[in-house]
Amino acid sequence: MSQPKDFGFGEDEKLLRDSARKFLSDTLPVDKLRKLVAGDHVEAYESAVQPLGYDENLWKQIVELGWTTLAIPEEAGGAGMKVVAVAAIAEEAGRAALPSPLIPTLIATAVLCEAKSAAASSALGRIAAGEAASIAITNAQGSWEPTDTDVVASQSGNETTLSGTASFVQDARKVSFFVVSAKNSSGIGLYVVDADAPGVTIRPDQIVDLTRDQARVEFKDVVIAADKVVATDGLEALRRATPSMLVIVAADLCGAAEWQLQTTAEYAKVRTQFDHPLGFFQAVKHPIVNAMIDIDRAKSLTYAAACEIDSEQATAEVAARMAKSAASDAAAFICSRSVQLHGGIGFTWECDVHIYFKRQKHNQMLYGDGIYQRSKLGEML
Amino acid sequence: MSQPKDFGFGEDEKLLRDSARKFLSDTLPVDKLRKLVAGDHVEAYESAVQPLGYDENLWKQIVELGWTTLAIPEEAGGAGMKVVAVAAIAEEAGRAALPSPLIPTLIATAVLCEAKSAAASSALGRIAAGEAASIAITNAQGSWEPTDTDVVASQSGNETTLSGTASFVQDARKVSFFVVSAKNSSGIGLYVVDADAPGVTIRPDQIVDLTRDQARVEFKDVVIAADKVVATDGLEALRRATPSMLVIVAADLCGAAEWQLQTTAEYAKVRTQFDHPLGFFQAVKHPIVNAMIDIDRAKSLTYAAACEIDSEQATAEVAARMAKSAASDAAAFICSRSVQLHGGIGFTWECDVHIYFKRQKHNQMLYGDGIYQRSKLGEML
Amino acid sequence: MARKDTPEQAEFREHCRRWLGENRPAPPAVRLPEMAIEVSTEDHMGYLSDWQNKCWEAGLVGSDYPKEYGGGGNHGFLRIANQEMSKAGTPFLINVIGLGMAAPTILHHGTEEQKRLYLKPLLAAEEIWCQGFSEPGAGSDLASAQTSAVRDGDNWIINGHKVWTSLATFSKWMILLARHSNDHKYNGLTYFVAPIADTPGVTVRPLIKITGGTGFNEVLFEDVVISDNMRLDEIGKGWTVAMTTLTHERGAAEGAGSGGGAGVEERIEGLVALAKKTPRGNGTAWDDPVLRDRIIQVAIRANGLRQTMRRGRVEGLIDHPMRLPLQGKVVMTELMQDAAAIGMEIAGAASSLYIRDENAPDQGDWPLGYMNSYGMTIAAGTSEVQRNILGERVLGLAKSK
Amino acid sequence: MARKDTPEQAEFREHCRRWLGENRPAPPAVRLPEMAIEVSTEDHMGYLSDWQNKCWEAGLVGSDYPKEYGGGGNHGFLRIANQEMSKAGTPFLINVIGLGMAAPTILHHGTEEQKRLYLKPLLAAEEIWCQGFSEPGAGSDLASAQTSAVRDGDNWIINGHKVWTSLATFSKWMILLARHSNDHKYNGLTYFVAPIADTPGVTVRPLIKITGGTGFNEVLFEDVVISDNMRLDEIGKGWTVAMTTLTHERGAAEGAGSGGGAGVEERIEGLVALAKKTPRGNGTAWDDPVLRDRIIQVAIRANGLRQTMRRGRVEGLIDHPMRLPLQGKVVMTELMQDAAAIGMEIAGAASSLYIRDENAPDQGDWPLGYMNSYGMTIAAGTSEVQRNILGERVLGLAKSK
Repeated sequence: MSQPKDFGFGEDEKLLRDSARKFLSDTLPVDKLRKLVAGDHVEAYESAVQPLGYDENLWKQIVELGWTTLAIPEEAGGAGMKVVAVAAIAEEAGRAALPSPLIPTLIATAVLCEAKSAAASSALGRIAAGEAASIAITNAQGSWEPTDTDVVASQSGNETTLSGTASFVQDARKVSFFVVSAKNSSGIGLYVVDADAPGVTIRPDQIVDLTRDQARVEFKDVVIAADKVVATDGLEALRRATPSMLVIVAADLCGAAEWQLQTTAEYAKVRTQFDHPLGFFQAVKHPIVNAMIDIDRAKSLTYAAACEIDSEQATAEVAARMAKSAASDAAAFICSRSVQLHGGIGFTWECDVHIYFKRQKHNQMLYGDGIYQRSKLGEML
Repeated sequence: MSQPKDFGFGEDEKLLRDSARKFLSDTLPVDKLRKLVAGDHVEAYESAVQPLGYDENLWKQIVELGWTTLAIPEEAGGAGMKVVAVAAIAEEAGRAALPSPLIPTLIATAVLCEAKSAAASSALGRIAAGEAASIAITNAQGSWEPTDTDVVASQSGNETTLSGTASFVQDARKVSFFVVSAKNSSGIGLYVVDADAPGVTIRPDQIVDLTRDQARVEFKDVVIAADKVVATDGLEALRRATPSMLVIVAADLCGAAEWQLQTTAEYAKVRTQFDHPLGFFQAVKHPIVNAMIDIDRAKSLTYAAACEIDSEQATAEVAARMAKSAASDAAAFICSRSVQLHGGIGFTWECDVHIYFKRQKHNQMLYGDGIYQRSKLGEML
Repeated sequence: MARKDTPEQAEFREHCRRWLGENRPAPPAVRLPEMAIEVSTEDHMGYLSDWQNKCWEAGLVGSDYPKEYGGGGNHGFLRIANQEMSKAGTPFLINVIGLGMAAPTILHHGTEEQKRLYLKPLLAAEEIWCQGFSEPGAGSDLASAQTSAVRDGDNWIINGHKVWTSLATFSKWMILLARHSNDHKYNGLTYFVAPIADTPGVTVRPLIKITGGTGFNEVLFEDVVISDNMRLDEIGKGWTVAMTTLTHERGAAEGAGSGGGAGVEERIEGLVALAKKTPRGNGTAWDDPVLRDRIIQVAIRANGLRQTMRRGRVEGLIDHPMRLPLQGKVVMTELMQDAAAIGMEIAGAASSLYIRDENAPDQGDWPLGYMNSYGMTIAAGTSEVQRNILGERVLGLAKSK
Repeated sequence: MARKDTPEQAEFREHCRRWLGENRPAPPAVRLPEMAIEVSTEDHMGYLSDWQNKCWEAGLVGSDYPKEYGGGGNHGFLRIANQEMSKAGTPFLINVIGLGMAAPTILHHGTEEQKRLYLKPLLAAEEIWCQGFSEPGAGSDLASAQTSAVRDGDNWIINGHKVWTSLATFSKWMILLARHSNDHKYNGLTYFVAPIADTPGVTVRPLIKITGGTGFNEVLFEDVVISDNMRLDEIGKGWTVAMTTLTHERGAAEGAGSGGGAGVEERIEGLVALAKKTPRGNGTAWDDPVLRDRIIQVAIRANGLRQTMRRGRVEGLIDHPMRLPLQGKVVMTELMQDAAAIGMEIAGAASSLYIRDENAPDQGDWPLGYMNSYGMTIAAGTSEVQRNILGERVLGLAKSK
């Protein structure tokens, strides 16, 4: 399929994006976000279990707006929209630093869509009905390779049971089920496990990022019903879903980076030192411009990769890894400059920049940072 | 041996260095250098054989001043000074972008000193008597590994003959003999070969750098007398000499980089644009400051490495590779900024900066650039 | 939203493809330089002006200019012609300063007579144009130009010294920024089209570049008399007219009709090819993960530039109208510079070998390209000035000067 | 030339070594923070002020200050004591602002009475000091301080808002830069030593850092009355006195008596150790050549910093007297920042885990250290201001502001 020049970003996608942006800026302006996630710094970092810091009511509205069902095929009850639309929504989530299970649900959707089984359709139906999900496919070492999992699926007659621990599970405390990868006799299987299923224990991590939660999820002889076996051989599905996973996180990175850029530029306009606005000084102006150039590169590559997935290009993985590499590096740079150029105030809890800084450092590493993506690209070029 | 805090850079070394600096600034100011190496740009790059562009008379004075015999042991007719003194002289050669066989002769001396044989002593005696020399140990691929050579030494009875080609031989047309590495039955041998010996053909390269010459040296059944066999097993000598080789080139890099720094800073003081001297603008000031920081790091590491060689530290190779890595990278950066910040004039042949730019790009790669040194360090740390 | 071809445009695109397919010229005896501004021999000049002339005759050059000035009288055809020439990989158009800078300026600021007089021979490459803005004392700060224009009846007397005038040795005309008054920095400037071939008092001298190559020139004016009808727009409007020129110059970095962005992707392909053919240890330089990481970094930047140009035409994905267009020049030229520097690192010892050395990797193109890259990061607004422009015009930061 | 110890100095060095060997304190129950300015609990404060007091009694603190002010009355002993404390790896000295900034300023600008009053308790850590320079509107541009000092007979009335006052919650005294006149930016400033513990009108409020930690404070002055004999030097000389303080602050970055440069080398060792213990593929992160190249780059910078400090004492190898000393702060703090960033890259997914997570690599020190590093690149003259200073004072470039 040839690629549309406009990345497939047409009127529908623009409308969706514009309304999402408006909704989030109306319902979650940054002062409300700060109260939500950073209102009490002691609680944020010192309590035994970090607070969830998210607004369930807002989440319900998001579900009603249909953001979680965008990419679900129409036959499974979704809107069947393109990855480019998913990317646009993820970008808005990043711009608002939205605390919610939206990103993991979009990623779980991408995996389930690739699995193409009755169990997958049924799980997609649950998402279409408003449930949130997260993938649980990472081992304790934090390997991003889909072959690496610490969970084992054992077969005994017709009964499948899962044992082991999935680590670095995103927003685990906000979702109702997990899509779990586990080693089985055919390789790597994919299984749907309810968060409240017997034998499942969610052990929250203490993390830096205030806008999400993360956990180790333990499985102790968790029985998997036959209709929750998404795939006995699920490696290919995971691999095919990888470009979408990367694009979704890259888009989140781009949206948040744009907020960081604009906020830093704005500060450079209003803050005066040595009788000039900060932006007068090239030591301030030029790094901000460099950040803008980085962000624009990442944004362009992200939409291009989304479009390659949509047009089923064989090179979609190359495009997506380029996008994630560019977005991770762009975020790392604007993180660094947004704090530095805000000076003393940028170093404080009361300034908003740290909320984005922390989300971005998390996103930067998630599913592999720039170095990792480029090492994968080296095998492909 | 413990290391002196002053790197062993005492009064004698300071006197030597100060007199060398004065001698070169008196006898080879930059306008004279320009006439010597870049006076006629057509000849420099378009004639069949590049002109040598060096002043034989100046070279004779340098020999008389004893710079080439600094590191030769007193018993072989030299001054027996420390590597830190050699580094100081190499730094001054770099500062003046001196076209001469000084650097290769200092490097050949380091190799011969490590070989510790009668033939080596005899060759050192020739250098002490005023001859210039260069090592010929690099293959056509430009490998910096001492095990890689395209020259083969064959033994037939008592007669040794060399065949093959040494590539990237520095200042080949300015020296009277080569120290050649060749594969033999014991591994890698080292041999002294006169530049005008039968069977030796010097094929000059056309190179970018205007301040030196480089050639492939072909050996066709070149007969080596027994008293010119420096070592039948010379690999260890080459390895032990490596830190000195690297320190000498690093010092040359530092000296030239300091010239580039000061020249660029000076231009930023006198050139006015937008009603301010260029240096007013942080887009000019800060890169120059960054270059200074890089250069100071390289300089400190170079003297530290020289001192480690002098105090026979086992870690001398680590120190020398750190120095060469830092010096190569510092040079690459100031090269880039010296041209860019000189603007239009920096892009012209008539501006002096290109002479140093080209010497530095050559030095940057010589015996391995920063990436190469760090990959070697990775094996050692 | 991406522009879609109208039926007329689609037909024209088809025409371009067919014509370019049928009329691709044989390569010249000696390899062409990378860019028009590097052309330095009569042979290349003849070859390339013939080619542009043919393209003009076929309607591929000047397609959007009015017919009465030698154009095709169409709309949105220029972009298509450029895209197709770029795709076809045919030689670049030689009158690059004329097409990219002089023609749009004349069209915008010229009198009817001036448009009739200058545009057609420019489009047809019958008359080559060069640019006279920079001076030894006025580089980034163009408005400090000191070349003087003194009114003398119906004439002006020009005295001064212009530098970096690419193509001046072949040019009949120069767009000239001169100072008629010292009372005001900006309003003291007036803009002319000056005849420089066989003109008494004009001396064109080649400037030698850092590479040893020519291509740039300096042009000296000593009591040169030019007629007042060679003045473009009003007296004192020189800076405004120059801004029109420079706006187009920046666009020209995207490569109007001259291969353009292709240079970047070719550079990256060349880099990968160099790494894969350069022996290193038991393998090649491509097997060195650190070098490979650097190569892939620039490959990502190159693809990013391509996708940014694509995004620049999708209205819904643009944050600010000038944000992407104003980036093109600095992003492309710094990318070319960094790519060439990495090429030298890959070549290692052999990066010392220059263009006439038979063993030089890629005929010495990496050190040559690296040195030439500084022409690109300095000319047409240094990277430093470009960053000021981006910070000020796009992000609204305070002016730095 | 490296300084050689005189016989007296050699003896003192021997004393330091012996004493430190015999008196190393047991570690406190809860791990100490990295730096004095991060101390936030009474326990740590008690432990550390006891330690400094012991060191002072043993002659290791204040050794170069005159005896009449509580010092040792020696010459060149301070450097030796600092070197030996650094080598011994004993706890840092808590009264870091006092020792590094207040004491030299008082010694240089104070009256005889002031010196007798303030120095001994400062050296003995009986009274902790903090610094009141920065304000919400005066960060890099310190001279724009607005905190006002209005003369009232023999007293001054202070009103204003100081920020970034490390150790303020434990401090008895603050060195205070205040404005007695709005007529002149620089000459309108006067310098005081202000009592801030239990002083009516003074409010100390902790500022929470990006890390969630405390350590910094803001101090509000509302009609606070201080005596004129707490003024340091003349009215209107505040900026000059502040320059004395800041000169010592920059030197303090080299780590007067508080472990100093050791922090950098430990950071690098920690980085290598982290890479070697972090599994990656079939090996460890250390086997990733790209990460290893980055680690070695910072290792080279760290060794470079150490060797530069060494070179800074070799007269024959110095190009300009201030060139190396003025680099220390920016080089060290940016190196620490970059090292911590690489640590996060090595940790990968696990870099998300923070200081109270049992699985966090190195107890979450990499994200914590990375965030804290911005305190270092911002405070005591941002990196941007440091580069101005280097360009202007060392290279003689035009002032940027």
